[in-house]
Amino acid sequence: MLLTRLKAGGPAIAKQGILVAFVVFMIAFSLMSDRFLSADNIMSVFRQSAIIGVMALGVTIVVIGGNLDLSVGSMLSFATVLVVDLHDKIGPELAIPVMVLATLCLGAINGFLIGILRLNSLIVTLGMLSVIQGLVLIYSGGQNVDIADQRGTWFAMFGRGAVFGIATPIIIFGTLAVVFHVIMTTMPFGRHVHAVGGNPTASVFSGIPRSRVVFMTYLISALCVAVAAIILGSRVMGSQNNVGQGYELQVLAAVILGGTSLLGGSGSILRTVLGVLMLAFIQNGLILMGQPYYTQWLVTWAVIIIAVWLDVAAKRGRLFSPIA
Amino acid sequence: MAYFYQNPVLRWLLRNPIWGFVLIVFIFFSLSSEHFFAARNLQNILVQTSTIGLIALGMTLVMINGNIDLSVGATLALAAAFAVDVQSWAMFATWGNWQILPAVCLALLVGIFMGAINGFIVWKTGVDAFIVTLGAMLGIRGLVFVYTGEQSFYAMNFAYSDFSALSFGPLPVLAVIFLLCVLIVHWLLSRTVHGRNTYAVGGNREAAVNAGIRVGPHMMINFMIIGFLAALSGVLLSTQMGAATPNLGRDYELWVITAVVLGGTKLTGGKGDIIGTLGGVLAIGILRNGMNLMQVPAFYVYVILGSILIAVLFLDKRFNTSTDGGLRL
Amino acid sequence: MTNKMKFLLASCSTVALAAAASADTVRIGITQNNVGIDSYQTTYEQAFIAAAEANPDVEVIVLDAGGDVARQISQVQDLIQQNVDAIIIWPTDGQALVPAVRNAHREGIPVVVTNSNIAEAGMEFIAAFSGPNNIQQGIYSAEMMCEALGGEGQIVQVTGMPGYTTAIERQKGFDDRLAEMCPGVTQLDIQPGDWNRERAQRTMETFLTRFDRIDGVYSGDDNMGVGALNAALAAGRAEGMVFIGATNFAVGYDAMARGEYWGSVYQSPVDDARAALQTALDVLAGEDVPKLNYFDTPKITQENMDQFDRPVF
Amino acid sequence: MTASREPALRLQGIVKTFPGVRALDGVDFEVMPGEVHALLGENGAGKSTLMKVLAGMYQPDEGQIMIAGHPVQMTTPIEAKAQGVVLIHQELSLVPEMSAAENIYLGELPRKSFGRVDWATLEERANAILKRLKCSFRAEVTVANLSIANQQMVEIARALTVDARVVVFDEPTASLTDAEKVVLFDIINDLKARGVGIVYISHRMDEIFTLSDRITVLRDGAYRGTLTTAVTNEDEVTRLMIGRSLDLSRDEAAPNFGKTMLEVRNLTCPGLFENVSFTVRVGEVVGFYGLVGAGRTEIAEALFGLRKPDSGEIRVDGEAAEITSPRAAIALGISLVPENRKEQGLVLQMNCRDNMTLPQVQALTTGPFVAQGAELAIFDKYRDRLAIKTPSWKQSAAVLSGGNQQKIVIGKWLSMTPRVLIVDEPTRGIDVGSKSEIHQLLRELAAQGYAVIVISSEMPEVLRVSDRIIAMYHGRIMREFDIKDVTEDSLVQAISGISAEAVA
Repeated sequence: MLLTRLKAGGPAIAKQGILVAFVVFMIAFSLMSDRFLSADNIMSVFRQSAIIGVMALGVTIVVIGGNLDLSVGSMLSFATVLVVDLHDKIGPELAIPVMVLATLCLGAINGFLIGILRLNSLIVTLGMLSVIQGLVLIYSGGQNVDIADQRGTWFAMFGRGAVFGIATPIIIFGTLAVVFHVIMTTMPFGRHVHAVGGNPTASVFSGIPRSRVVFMTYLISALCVAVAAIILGSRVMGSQNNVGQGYELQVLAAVILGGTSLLGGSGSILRTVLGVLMLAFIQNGLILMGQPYYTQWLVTWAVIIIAVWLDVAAKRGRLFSPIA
Repeated sequence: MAYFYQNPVLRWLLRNPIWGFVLIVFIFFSLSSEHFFAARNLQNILVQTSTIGLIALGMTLVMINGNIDLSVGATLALAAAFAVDVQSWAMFATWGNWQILPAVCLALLVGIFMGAINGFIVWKTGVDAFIVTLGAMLGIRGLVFVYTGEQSFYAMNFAYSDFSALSFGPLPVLAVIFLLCVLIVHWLLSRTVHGRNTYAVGGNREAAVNAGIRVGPHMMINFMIIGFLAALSGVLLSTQMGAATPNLGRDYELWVITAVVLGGTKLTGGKGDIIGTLGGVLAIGILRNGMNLMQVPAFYVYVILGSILIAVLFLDKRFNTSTDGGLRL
Repeated sequence: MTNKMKFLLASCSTVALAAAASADTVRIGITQNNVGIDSYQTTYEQAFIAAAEANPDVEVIVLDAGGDVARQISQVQDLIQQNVDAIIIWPTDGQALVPAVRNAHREGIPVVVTNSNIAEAGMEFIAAFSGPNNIQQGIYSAEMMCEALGGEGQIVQVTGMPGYTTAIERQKGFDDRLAEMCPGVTQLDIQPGDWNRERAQRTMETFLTRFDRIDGVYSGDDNMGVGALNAALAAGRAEGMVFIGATNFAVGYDAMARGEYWGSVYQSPVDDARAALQTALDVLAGEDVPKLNYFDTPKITQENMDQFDRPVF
Repeated sequence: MTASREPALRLQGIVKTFPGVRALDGVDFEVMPGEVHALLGENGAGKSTLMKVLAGMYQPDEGQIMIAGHPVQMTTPIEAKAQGVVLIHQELSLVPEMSAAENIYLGELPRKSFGRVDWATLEERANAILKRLKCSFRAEVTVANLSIANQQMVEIARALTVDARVVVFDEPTASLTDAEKVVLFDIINDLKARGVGIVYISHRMDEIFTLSDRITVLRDGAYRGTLTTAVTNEDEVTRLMIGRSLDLSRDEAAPNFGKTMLEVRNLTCPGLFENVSFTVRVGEVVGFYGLVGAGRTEIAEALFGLRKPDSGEIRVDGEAAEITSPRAAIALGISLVPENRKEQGLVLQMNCRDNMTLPQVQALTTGPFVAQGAELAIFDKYRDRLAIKTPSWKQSAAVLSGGNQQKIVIGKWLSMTPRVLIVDEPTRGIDVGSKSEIHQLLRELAAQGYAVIVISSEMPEVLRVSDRIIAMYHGRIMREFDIKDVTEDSLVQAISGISAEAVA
């Protein structure tokens, strides 16, 4: 019986609900489409998932710290429009730092409102989602921005370049994932984030600067958005004002799929990477199979619930919730 | 100051700060736009508010339960699609205007059903409602596209869209339905056993379980209520359009949550009421309407609405919480 | 609060478009689809305001529905409430606006529909339509595709945001005409790009993995078309691939100049906006205006592109 | 007492297993009408599981439940209640936003047609019950506005809504003041006089001996015997509970006090405590004794930088200290083992090692990385020293027993090698065995040269561990006792404010 096996034999497997689901999907897709497991396709999915992936790394850290960040979507629009617009005005070597600073400012506002003033993160970032969207539109006047010389600029290397045959976005995503994984698992800051998310009161009683830690998580999230914006801007060489619209939910879905608890205090960067890849492969696999795009939404629905369900079930040791 | 606390009206406003805000923006727009304070415009505000407002009523129940429902926008679209499409089914072809009846009923049932699915999953799996309904938000939108085949449906029968133009005396029929639902849900929440249990389940889940309240089915019922209200909202919206579009209701969940939170309902559950929620939806409705009339550019509307949300949250925190007893946590 | 009010007032005054009200001033309200979602709509709005400012007898109220049908309906209600002389609507959805248009019609306020047309059922309630013929644009694109491929080949299509009229009409025009004119060209698959260059790029990347041979790509607008082109360039497969778009954007124009992009449909938001305002004014002046006023949206290809100005958006 | 000699409730051979654990192993238990039957056992002995079986929250795998001689099946708390078995929970299970009346009748609000609540009946009945309990508040009041003690009364009032045969009190006095305890005991005696069987669970020996008629002891999920209160004593009960006898005497080696490590002068935080002055020397344990709300915890919070005092001075090792945050306090060598280990002491989902090193993780680094080896060394050291029972450092703190959790928290602060160690309610909710271990530990720490402050509401505890006792009442220090001079009477008087004039 699944129930007993969950408890007794297979917690190692059941706790990796996402990994199981991932493998099942990979096998299923590769049976249905011979293109699916080709090196080209896998590379292409990795490259496509880099933007959402980089953002998901930051959001994972915010969520482990016990908060949410719904503003990353419009922040991405903001950062991309800014870096692309400034590229031709002041050159990429200045545009990038200016954009990063501006994005960090937005992160700092989030961090101030949530970390220092202790306002509810869901509502604050929901408000910021709207505010930042407005700011982008005001900044650009609603116009698309484009980089004129798309071939000549070294800015192209972030989204289009490759090192040793591996596309730069993948390298950036991979490097950041490893860096953040190391930070979260082996550095004092990571420990602090886990503690603050797990029990904010107890962490204050342990002398952890709770406000500063939460503030930092939002700065990190903003930094990730800035990096994602560089990849996106360089890949597209232009930007629309709503380019990041709806990304916040895709990012959150990936983080949730990775088993990070919305209650805070637990979660893993590497599993978030798995969540990101899972969503990207679902999307890619279904298109390869010639399914209409909306089937991916239906499949995502089922996958999110089943993966999180297995996760929760493994933790409580029984499949169904005990509540009557 | 003593007077301030004794005056019942002021005391009430202190407990429902959002109504103070509604009052302020109402006066502000009345003074600054000649078109604002007119019977027709006030009717418009009520009608415009009803879409978000109906869902917000259900969201209040779900949020007092300590849950959340992000799938309401998609449910709204699905119900609207059913309401419009079923009318044209061949089996009802000879029913005349009565063909609207089975269509509306089916649409409402679909809403209840979607709510039941969410509620059932939350109940049985124990997965957080945020995650369950985030998934459903994608999935149900997918169902809408499967059902509609990406096309808009439109009602052949103009009687359907004429319905929204009806009015009872000075009140448009949509406003009447909305206000009626406000009364019913308010009654449900404050006067009935189910309503009181809603506070118990959100305020102290363990206590509710120990007291023998069947928490799972209880939450499921509230999800069905919000499903019903989202569907009703979808049906009414489709009568305004005489049509249903697959993208209907996108982002509505965010506005609904905003309105409910503005109305003083806590995301953590156990606290909130319909009077506050009504204030919350009116605040958003009046702001939108007023800014339209004053021609505030769309770009600035985003900034203003977002800032107001954060500001209200900040003020609420300032004046309404002192739970940590002065500890520097 | 007071600060906020000041801010409100300040931001309003910056866009105060109203000329001093005089007896023969006409007030026209416009509700647009989704300004800011792309440059076309933004440029349209600017052109519309500029055109209105140039005419001292016109006062305009400019609203934006943000892509939300319900909000657009309430904006129409608000405009009726303000008793404007005419309403211009850029429908977020051709079907869903019919009752709102009908209401305006009943109140005796003439409605001009701009850019994308209202559904058949609403035609009797509008004074006129002014804008491009999106179905015709789809047909043009199909013809260009057919011509470029010489009647043989395999193509893919990247469409706009699913469920939106413009996307649906262009796809319909293209699909029907292609099947009719070029039975030798097969469409491998159709997937949405959501009017978004990055998403179109992703969609195209998946197409490229999936299909070994793609001879042509039709995109619902040039913004997405350039995204698809970027994907093909990155994969090293752009050579010989035919890219056809619609709504020629500056990036598309430039790509055409470089010879990477085959053709598109030239559609000027400035013309679009001016035509809409002029149609409304004509209606108000009591002139006999035809129901359908399509402004010209010619084919633009590498051959004839020097006859067109580079688009400003 | 009633004439019937049939037990009001009888459990026979109850077995309850959870995956991997046999929580109850053939437990027998009975309570007669009009009897107070105390149920004792260390944490984890199976008391709560037994209670949940009684209250219909768990189904036993084997065994029989009989009420008034009839076997019954109780599958929900409501059914249990209908059978006349009512459980009063240890942790308050009230809904803060609802009225007292609604809380009293939670789950069974009187109905009218259309599912409406019958408010008139509800409030009439609830007020009648509150009156019986001699409560001073009305049933219409929202529970969030009531004091903890009054909330406890609401909880008790719930038991009286039905014609209860058996009422189970689970640690009812944990948050009550002495005066409130008296009211509670009156109520229990009143119920008893009316023939209700009472099951009374508590860790407090004195209460059990005051109240109960019989005592049943559980250990490791098994029944260990029933004693008649009148003919037994604490030693016998304790031996049954922990399987050995406890050494409650303190070692009387002459204490050796060093320099003054902490000096507090006129510390004031209006409404919480005023003009508090005291000193703590190296090698000394100072006990703070007083009622709940006397301001003891608040002083500790001020010393630890969690609360900003209005005025006053704090000196650590002779130097004036400005303590604005726990970090500052930690830097000064002050440690606080807080009152509520689950909310304030531990990050429950974190593993034991990480919990223990949490305050110093920033310092425990090699380069930018946490030195996990050093962490593990600290953990091993304090695990051995405090005899913490955990299979591995990887175990999350959530699954440990209360006593072991508390030891983790103590270990966490000991590992900081503080100059001043403040321990707030060190043994709350901990079983007798661990309790005495912790008491011994506190004595040892003082002997090793720590300056220790112990805050406690339990008189035996302060008497056992302290060298000096500071008695507080309403935010003021009433009296300071040397352990040699203290008597129980004088302590009780000091903390009840009776000797206020005498000292002032």
